[in-house]
Amino acid sequence: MMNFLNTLDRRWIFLAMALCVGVPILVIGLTGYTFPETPTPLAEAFFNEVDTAGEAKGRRANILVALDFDPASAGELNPMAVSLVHQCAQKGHRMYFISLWPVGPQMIMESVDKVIKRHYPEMVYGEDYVNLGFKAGNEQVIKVMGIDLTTEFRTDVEGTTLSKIPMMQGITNLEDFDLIAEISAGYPGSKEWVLYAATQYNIPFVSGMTGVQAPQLYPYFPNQLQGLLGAIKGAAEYEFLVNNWVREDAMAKVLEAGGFPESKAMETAAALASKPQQVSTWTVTAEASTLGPEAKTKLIELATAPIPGEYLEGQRRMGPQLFAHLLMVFLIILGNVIFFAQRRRGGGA
Amino acid sequence: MSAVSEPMSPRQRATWAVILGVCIILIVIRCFIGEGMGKVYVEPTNLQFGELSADTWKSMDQSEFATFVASNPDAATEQWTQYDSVPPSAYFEQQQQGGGGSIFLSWPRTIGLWLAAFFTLAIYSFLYRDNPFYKFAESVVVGVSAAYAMVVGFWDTIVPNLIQRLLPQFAHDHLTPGMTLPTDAAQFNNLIFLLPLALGIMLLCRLVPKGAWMSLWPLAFIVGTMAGLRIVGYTEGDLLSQVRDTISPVYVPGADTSTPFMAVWTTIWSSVAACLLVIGVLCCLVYFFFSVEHKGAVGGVARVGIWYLMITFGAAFGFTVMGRIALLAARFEFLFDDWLWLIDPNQKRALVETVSMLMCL
Amino acid sequence: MQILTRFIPLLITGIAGLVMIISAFIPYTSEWGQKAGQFFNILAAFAFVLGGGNLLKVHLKKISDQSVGWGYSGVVLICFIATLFVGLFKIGAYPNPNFPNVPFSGETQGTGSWFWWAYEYVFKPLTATMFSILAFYVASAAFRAFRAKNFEAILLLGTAFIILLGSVSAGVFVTNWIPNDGPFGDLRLENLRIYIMQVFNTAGTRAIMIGIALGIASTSLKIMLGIDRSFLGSGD
Amino acid sequence: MLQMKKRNTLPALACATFAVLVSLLAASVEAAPPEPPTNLAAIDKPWDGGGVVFVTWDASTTPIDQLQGYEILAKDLGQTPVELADQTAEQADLEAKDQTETILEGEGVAPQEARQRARIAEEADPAVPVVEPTTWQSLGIISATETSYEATGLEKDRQYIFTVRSIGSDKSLSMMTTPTEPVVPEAAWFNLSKLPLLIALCVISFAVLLFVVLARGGMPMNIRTIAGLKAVDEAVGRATEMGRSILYINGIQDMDDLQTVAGVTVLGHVSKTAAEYDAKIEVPTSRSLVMTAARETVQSSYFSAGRPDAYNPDLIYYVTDEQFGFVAYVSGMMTREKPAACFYMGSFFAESLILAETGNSVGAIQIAGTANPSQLPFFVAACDYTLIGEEFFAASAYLSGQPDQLGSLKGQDIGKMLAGLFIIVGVVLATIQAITGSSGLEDAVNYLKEVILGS
Repeated sequence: MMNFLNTLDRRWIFLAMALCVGVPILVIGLTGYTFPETPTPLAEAFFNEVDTAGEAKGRRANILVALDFDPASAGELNPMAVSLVHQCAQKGHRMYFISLWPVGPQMIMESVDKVIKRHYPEMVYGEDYVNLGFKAGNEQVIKVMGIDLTTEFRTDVEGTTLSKIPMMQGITNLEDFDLIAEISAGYPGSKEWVLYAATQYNIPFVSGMTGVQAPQLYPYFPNQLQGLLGAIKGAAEYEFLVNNWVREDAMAKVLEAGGFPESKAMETAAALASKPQQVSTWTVTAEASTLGPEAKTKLIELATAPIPGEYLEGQRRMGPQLFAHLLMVFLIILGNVIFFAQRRRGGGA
Repeated sequence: MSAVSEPMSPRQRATWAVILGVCIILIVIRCFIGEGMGKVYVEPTNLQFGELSADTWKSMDQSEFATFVASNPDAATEQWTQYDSVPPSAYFEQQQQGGGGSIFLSWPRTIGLWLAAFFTLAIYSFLYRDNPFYKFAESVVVGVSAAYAMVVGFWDTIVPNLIQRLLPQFAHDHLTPGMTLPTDAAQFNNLIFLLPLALGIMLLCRLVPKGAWMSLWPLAFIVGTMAGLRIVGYTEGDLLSQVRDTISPVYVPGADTSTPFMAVWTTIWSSVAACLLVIGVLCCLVYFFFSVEHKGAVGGVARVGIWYLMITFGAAFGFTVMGRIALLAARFEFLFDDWLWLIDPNQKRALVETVSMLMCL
Repeated sequence: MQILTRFIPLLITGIAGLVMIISAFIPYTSEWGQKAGQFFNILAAFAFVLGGGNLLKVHLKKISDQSVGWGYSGVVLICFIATLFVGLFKIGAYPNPNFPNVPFSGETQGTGSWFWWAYEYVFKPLTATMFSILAFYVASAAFRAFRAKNFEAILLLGTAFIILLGSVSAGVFVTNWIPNDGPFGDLRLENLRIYIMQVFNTAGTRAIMIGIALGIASTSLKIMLGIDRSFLGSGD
Repeated sequence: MLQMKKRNTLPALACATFAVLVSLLAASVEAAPPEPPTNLAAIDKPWDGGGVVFVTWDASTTPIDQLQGYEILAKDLGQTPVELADQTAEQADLEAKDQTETILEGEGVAPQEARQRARIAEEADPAVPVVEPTTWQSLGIISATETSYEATGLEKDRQYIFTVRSIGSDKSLSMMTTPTEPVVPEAAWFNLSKLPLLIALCVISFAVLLFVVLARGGMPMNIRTIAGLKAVDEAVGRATEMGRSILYINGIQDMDDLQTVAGVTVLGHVSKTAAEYDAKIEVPTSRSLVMTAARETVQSSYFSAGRPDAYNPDLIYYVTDEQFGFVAYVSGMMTREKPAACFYMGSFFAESLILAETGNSVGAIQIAGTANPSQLPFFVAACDYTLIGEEFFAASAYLSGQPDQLGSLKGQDIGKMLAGLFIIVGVVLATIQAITGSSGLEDAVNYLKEVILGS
């Protein structure tokens, strides 16, 4: 055995790598099943910040969503953008999309199409979300928006004057937003928003970014940057949090409609969402007796319905990553085991 | 693992043959079930243009174009058909609704897709060993990419930088009609671009045996200007700025002041980090010293420098792995999704999902 | 001949370099550096002709010699000439919609053109696949090179190990038991990873960059002064 | 504001009218827009690279606690000559390219490819220019305690007028002050802010030249051993013994990259050794200019080794400019010809590991040298010897063994000592400042960082 390992042909390593990447893609693609993520505090902070936005002021939150990236980094960042819009849409936040990158509007359109148009068709453009498009000028744009938003953005992306857009009433500058959420692929991006918006005006700020950028932004957490998602890993964690919460929230709404008090509904929904396969048995217990049959089927449907593919992009991409990384770790260990075994034998001889 | 791959034992070779055989069988089976695989569908769009006035064209729809032609029989017109790829689900939907739509199977693109899949597999076959498929793929990529570089160099560099400047009227009329014609004064300034033209021609003298020496002049020009540019750029951008960034206090008050213990603890932790950073930069600089042999005290410091470098390299290695895996995953997704139609993460073929389920069984 | 092949090129190198340095400090000439960059791009484009000529020569020779694998040289030539033809003449490319009467006004790589086809179905899959082969080599390099032969090697493999584990959920799982807010929160793998990047990686990279800047400065000087002139074929 | 009124008018119904009056008075004072600043002046900044104007004014009469700050605005009066517009577009283009490079560098794609991708991405959705040059443009907002502003980023041959307005703490805007006289932010003949850079350059050049001259004068130059370079002869010797070829890759960048030039220099020495040993050396290049330079170098090496007949220019050839096309060719060639020694000297990107792993699989001795920090880990992991960063640039001097070349290495050491000295002094000053909080030291540290090392 040792002899085989010692002269191990590297083709076997290649095969192992191909299997570690290929099989998860295939299995995840066929079954739609993804690996649960363990969210890190940074991702949790991001989620909570979006979740509680506007609560302090007791109003529907206004979220400035800045998507500053291009197709080259969309693989890493698109899942973040989609989950962000997903969370905001389910929570009922108002979304104001902007971009400091020329190709940003395309990215905005993609997220809006994937989430709002497909899953939240009841949301109205101009009342629930608005696309203000791209503005040239990098950090200058941020500086000016701090004092008066309308000098930079006179119209939305379709050319409608801002004053004619209902949700723009009462929005004059950055301080009127409850949260700035940004997804960034470089300059201008997270750093500029931190320096010129978050620090200057003390507005809560969360950001998702590429792996290359992340180490430079860690020092700003948690004072100037309240939440951070780094690379595809961060995207997958956040996506996982959002998907779980969305299911829970939808269940809680059904329970509340079925006569459960609010706190009880949320508690039960959390318990049910964590064990979706037990929902059907739960519906026949005494606890659920107040619920009507429609609510019960709705609950079971919510628990068992697969999560749409576009909400799993990040976690899907993490599957091959996980196995490939484990393979690498295993290979490093194996290499050293062989090395030491050989040395011992060499020493004995 | 031996450095050179030794000839495989017959048993190992047999294992590989079985693996290959299973893959081929699976692909063949895949070809004959469901809606097939690896097809590209396109939808044609007719585009019509009419010349309203000199050099002003307008894109028109079918009816507008008909009226335009009828009312201006002498006006110049252009029309062509553009084909855009559509997801297969659009085609299936069209067929389900009784067919007759405009979406159809595009043979050039379907062949292209299969070719792309073939090339992908051919390159991967190199991992097993060199073989005719890889040699073929290698020859194709060399030929195509050399020509690709030339074409892009011509249209993106020679045309805008040279032809537009030296022959603006010609470029405007035939190549890039969107450009603004320069004023006379600007055109005079553009004459400086005769210099690279002359140097370029001298460079080509290399092709003539007797003129080889002439190509040294443009070479000297390039290396000289770039040496001048880089010495300033690197001194300013790397040397001074990196020294400047390193200058920061090694006493850093901690961020967490929730309890006195944590305040002291985080202060120590972050101050140590700042210290380690400065020490690291200095030790690595000592490692790069050429005047002194790495012996004694200098050797010790240089050794610490090597430790830092090793940690740097290990970290960079680990950090890059993530991106490389993603690249491989992207190629596999191409094979499984676009070519084999096994998985459908982006809902491009919603109707044939059953096939993949079947395969799964 | 000595003057034409040695003296003048060295003079050109020295003067061109000096002019570029001076222009960096004199605002009126600050655009010269940019111009030099453009000149270089033009020269590089001319050099393609040289490269193409060399490519033709090498492969035609292989074919005429009928040396081993000359058939593949034929493939190279056919692919090269075909791509060059469809690209330079924009075969199948639609004109720019604003100027439909100028056939050459369209995008070289516009969807539907032959050049686009070659890019999309040949060039892109081939180069992307070649790039992705790295994932395999990363694994075999890790297996072979990361062995604890000495302390330096232990640092190298230990760091790579931490970074690799820290970037997937399995690694987070390993050190999950350490409270994040407590005094040892920074020892959690995912945090340790950041610490390594911020401290050690930054220190190493900075020193490397300072050294490189000095190396470039001294090499440039040697080139401009003619001390190092091997690129002109007069090395020793 | 709104809350305040509510709070004050309700008790007013019951309480004394005095309170109402006061509150109304306070409200009316706040509601009025703040006073604009006065005495506005703008002068072109002297001794600069152009494009900078100093704007000064006297503070607004509105109390400082009711001001959020001042907004500075500028209007461009210059015409738009075609040429100028051209230049700006070019500049923007260059900046965009730089930006893409920095982003994609971490991903291992060579800059040309990165640009190509960026171009394709941009073509998909071209940016719409949104500049309206004839209107007032906001340059920025600064704190109310300031009474001057340095306007940067202007075009140096255009005319500008400036104005300032105060912004109240409730975001109300004052009138704009009377605009200044037109100012042209001209460039001086020397950019004084670059003086520290010039001094730094002079110091380094002086140090290098000094040692070059000293070395020529006969001063002995002792240079430490560099492990990778010792192995060069060994590698060439082994290739000769085994009767196999030597492969030399000069990076994948063009001659505009000094790493390529340094690689060509090293090639000169390697090929000279190869000529002496009578070993075959093969140099596929990814740029035809590099091919040109490499042929000159190798030819002269064979001449000086006394073997001009053995020189075969066909072994130095161009493959393709494209990064991965080149790699596909070289790795195929390696497995077929099984070179005994591989040298990778120059600028490399993601292909570094593909080359090094393939070379390893055919059992070649591998020596690499590069100054691309992101690729060093892969060479260190997969090659027998790696020249790290500056060592690579030192290699040509070291291999030549000429005293004046070795002298230049001593000059570089002086540069490193100065860099280390600045770091130590700066860090000590900054640390004492951080502990004591002394403002004098803060100024000293800032002067060191922003002026001496700033440029």
